[in-house]
Amino acid sequence: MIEHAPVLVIALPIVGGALPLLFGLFADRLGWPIAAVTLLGQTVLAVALATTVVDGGAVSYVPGGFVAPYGIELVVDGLSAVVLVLIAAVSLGVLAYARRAGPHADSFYAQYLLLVAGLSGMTATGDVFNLYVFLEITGLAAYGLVASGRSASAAVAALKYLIVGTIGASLYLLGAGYLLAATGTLNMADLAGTLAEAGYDSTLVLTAFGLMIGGLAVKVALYPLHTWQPDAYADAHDTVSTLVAALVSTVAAYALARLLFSVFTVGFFDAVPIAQTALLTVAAVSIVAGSLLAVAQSDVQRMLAYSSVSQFGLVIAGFAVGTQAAIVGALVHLVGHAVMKGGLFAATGIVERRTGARRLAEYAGLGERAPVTAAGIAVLLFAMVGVPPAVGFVGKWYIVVGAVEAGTWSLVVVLLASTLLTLAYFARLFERMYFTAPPSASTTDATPVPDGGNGREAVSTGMVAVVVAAALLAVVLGGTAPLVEQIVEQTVSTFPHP
Amino acid sequence: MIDPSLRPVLAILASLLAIPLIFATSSRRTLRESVTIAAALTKFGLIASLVPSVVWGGETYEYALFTLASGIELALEVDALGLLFGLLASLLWIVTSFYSIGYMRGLDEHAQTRYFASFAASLAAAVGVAFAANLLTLFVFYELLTVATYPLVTHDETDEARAAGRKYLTYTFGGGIAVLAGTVLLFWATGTTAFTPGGIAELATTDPAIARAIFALLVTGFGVKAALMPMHSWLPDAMVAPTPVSGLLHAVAVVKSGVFGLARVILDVFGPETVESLGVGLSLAVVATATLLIASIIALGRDNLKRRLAYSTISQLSYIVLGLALLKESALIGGLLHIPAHAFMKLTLFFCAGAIHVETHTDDISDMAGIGRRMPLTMAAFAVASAGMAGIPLLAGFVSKWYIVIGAIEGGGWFFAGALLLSGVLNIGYFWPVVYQAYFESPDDHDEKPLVRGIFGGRTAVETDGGEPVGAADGAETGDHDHTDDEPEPYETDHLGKYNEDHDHHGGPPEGGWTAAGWRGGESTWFMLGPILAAATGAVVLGIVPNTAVFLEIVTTVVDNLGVMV
Amino acid sequence: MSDAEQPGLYVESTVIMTTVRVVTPFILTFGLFIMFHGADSPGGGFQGGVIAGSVVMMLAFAYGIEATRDWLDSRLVVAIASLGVLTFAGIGLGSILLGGTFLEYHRYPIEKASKYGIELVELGIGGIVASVIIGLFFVIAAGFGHAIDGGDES
Amino acid sequence: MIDTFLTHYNYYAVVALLGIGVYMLVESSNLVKKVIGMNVFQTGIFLFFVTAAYRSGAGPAVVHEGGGPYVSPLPHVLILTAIVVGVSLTAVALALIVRIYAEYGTLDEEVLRELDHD
Repeated sequence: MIEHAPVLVIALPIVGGALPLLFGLFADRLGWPIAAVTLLGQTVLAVALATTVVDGGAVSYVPGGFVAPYGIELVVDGLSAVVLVLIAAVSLGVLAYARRAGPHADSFYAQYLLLVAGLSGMTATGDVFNLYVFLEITGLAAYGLVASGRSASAAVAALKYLIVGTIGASLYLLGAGYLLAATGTLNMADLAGTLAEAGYDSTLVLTAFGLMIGGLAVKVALYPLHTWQPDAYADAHDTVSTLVAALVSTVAAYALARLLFSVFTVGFFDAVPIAQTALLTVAAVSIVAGSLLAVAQSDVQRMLAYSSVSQFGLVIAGFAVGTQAAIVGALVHLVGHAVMKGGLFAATGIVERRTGARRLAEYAGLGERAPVTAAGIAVLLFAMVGVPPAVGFVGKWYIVVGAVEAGTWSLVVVLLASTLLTLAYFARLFERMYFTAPPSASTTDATPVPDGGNGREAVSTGMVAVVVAAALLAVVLGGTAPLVEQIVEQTVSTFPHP
Repeated sequence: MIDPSLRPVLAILASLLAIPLIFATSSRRTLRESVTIAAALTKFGLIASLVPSVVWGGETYEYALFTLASGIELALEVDALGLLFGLLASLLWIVTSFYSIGYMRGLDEHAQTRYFASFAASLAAAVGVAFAANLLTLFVFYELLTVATYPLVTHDETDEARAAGRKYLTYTFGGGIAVLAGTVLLFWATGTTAFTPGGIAELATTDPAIARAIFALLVTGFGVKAALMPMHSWLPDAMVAPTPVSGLLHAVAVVKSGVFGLARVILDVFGPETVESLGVGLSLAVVATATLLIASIIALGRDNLKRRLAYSTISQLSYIVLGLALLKESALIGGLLHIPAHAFMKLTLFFCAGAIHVETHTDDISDMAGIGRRMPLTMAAFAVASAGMAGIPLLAGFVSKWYIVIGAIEGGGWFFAGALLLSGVLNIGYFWPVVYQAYFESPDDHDEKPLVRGIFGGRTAVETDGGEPVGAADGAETGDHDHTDDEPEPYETDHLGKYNEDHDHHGGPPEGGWTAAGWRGGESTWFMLGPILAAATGAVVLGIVPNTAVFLEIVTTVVDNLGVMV
Repeated sequence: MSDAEQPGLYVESTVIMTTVRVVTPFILTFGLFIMFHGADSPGGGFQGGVIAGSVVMMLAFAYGIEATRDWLDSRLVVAIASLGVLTFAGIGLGSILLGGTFLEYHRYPIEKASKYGIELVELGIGGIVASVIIGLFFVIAAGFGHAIDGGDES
Repeated sequence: MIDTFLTHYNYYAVVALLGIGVYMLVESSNLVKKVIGMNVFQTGIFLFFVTAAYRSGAGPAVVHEGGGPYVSPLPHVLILTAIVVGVSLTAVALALIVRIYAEYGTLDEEVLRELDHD
């Protein structure tokens, strides 16, 4: 059965997504349990698949018996296995959060599972065009989810997200067209060989690279292509921003790496060094600009959103450097960031429910008003800054080691400075939570709401538990770096070298 | 008997596990304080039990926790150098814990639970720094120490405290980045970061330019916490923290972790020989010399007692750095011995400053004329410790400085020897007025100004209301205040606002002059006097019988382990 | 919100209504026609589904969204979508159960399994596409707040 | 010049469509026009694929007889899928626009931005 796992990780959430709608006709509120069962199964599948991959190398699957390159191939190697597990685990975690936080509509859970299916598809596919289809499935689900926010501005944010995201995906599709014109194939493994024959420095290939990477950079939200992201994160429902912030950009970044290593291959960078320099520059600019924009925000969720711009600069820089250590670092940071940013968005949701605070100034004295959540936020913040031994540090360590090995010194400086840049915006939040007196006489509700007490909106233990779990994971995940390193080492050796 | 190699782990856990207990007992003050004391005693016991086998038996114990990154384990190792720092920090934690109790009770501080918890966390990190087996592990605990001490610096929750906290984080994380960069480069160049007595062999053969870059990065990074100029300015600002924090952390744990890092870099990463051949020791020595002179001169012009002590700390830390940078055997012994010596003396001085603050709310030296009548024991301890600082024989400071000066002369560095002696004179210059005023002047006839107004850097005007916000805003004696509420809720009355009613009255002698207190402890509580006297006694013991006190022996072992000397 | 939605949004136009009324049956037939092809002739579920779905949207533009929503049983739309997904997944997973890979049609022990398999799948896909388009149109036009507050499931 | 235009007119059409699409996206502050621009942009891409499918001298993929220029079926299949995706996106976009109009009573981006800031 395990040999079918690559297709099952996509099919399972799709089937699961259909059930809430169907059962919704007969009974109420079945969405959550169905989604929970589906995602539990998904997690088991993903973990089993990852174990198989780690033990026995990459798994490829050809649905319908149409042999690649004619059929569509699904390939799961170490890199994708890690991301698959991440998708399943995080979506399961966020589901625990959604139980109380809602939205409770059955159609919400259908879209939720569709998003998981799209993300898993993006991760498992071995075909450039298929990647586009899953990219758009992911996009469609994400636009719908963002639009489910309570405020009307959510619809505006979703539309903005849709237009920018579609342009990004279209650019990617155009690039895929150039690849097809240059080589006549769309299968990733096939492309790696035929691209080398077509010549890496041919105009067609270069254009294809620019368009595809550019298109994915929109989805990753690198500066200056990030404009959709802060609105989408800040205006969406808390559950949605947690899920989207944790996974969507993450998987897009994975797809970018997949293109770099499996399609264009390291040989491309050797042949066209300017492409690498350009990508590194964009990543470095993203790190700095994202942080500076984050410092300027007064809304906490927007600050977190801009922080993502900066952190993904770090990830992409790691992938673009391309040495083994840097890839390990980028992957660790990808996983770590998903956990940390997801946890932070979940926490801001709890804070807003409990105290109504959205802006930085309103977070004053949170340490006493909601001690557990505040402590979770504090741990996540410092993990994000890169205080060892948390996962934020481990990822950065590997990326910096990789950058040093590659001799990209100016990048090393930016990477190191990113610690201080991150500190610049997160320290303000931390200080506000613990060392500023809460607004007392001026506001009407001066009485502090104790943790677990009845606040403005119900906050379940499960929601707080998600934040605490994220905080613990952020600290503990750093210890998995050797495992990730082993997986990447194994995977990198299978990357095509023309 | 617990396996010796497990003991460093347990020593860290001792204070780490105390944190949840401290939170759990937050509503019961006495119980919470006993938890702290118990943790401190356990920690010291565990570390002290390692002394015989490590120092006399020549053993080292290693314990690998888990692999952090490729080829690098998060590992603990107990060697003589680590033991020096670990023993010192844990011993003084006991003393400081008692003092903290007295201090926090005396001032009825808010958020005491957070205070004690952060304190325990800081100590866990400090001992981690001491027992780190490689540079990366050291870095991990070094950064954790920063995080753990941040709440202590910002404890007062005033604007000034927050500003100081921000500055502290910026400076130390900035330094952390330099350390990280240096560590990455080191790992890239040699493939290891493990501490090796006498230096990592591969470094000697590395491209000198890269080796120098690594050295510069590491020294800069650790230099921030060691308060080398020009990276010192966080330290005086951090004096807004409660005095026990300034005492233990900003005279012992935090700043010494920087110095300790430097020692590790010079002795166990590069090794004296490589440092010598790279020619980087001299530049470090020059920076240290400049720091110790300039800081002493600035100290002359500081009227706030804690700020003066802060600059004194900066100056004294540079003694240690200078001792390390000179690379001579005696200088190394002196430098390392100055770590405990300075710790005992400076702790005494800070405790005295704190006691004065708690009892009389006086922070400025110009207000302290005749205070010897009010606090005779405290000021006596203060006098002893300052004499030690200046290097008067029979006190701790003398022994260490003696070794450093010998080392300086051995190395032909008359310049450094001269600077050390000059600094000794300056030490007397800024400590003597305090002692003199306290005993031989009365509030009416004393000279209001400090010896020299700030002629170097810093603020030109002497801040009469000082850097310590509690004392600054508040001013009258303890009795004036309503101290019935145990822990004021910050959102009800912020810390500053609580005392705002008598804003214009500064600290200093009450209207009718200082009341005399006897020599039998009437001046304060024994919770505070005890630690003061204990620390002062330590300083004396180190000075009179350095060979009996274990520290000199540890230091000699460290230097012997280095093998071949330059 | 439905109060705010109505005025100004829908303008009754005889031209549009008449055109839609005439054209609709043909478009629906064409959609189904396309859907039933795909295995060995041009066509398929995606295209057919979109065409079939556009029928409802045309009705909505001609007669107003709320009116169309009331006319069309939302449960039908949902049922078609879910059943489409289940058809597709069922055929795919069925071949796994019969020992093949996902969607390996010729595992099924019937004549021309590939052709009928593909067309069944296309039909399923057509159903999904049509109803998802219709559903998305209605759901998002109303917003989830609507669905939650009113318990309106569509 | 004329020759290249005559032989490559389809590519000029692609570029024109892409350009018009992007221009509408950037310049128009009306959300509906933005969505139309998005559609035009996508159509340009579809045309590009279909055009690129023409291969002189290639053989047919399935049938092995006859001569003359054939068209690769693969891009057509891909584009059919892409068109479906495009239509779904348009459906979602229009649905969002309906909701935005119902909530704000305007489709002008500038006005929306001002409303959002209040």
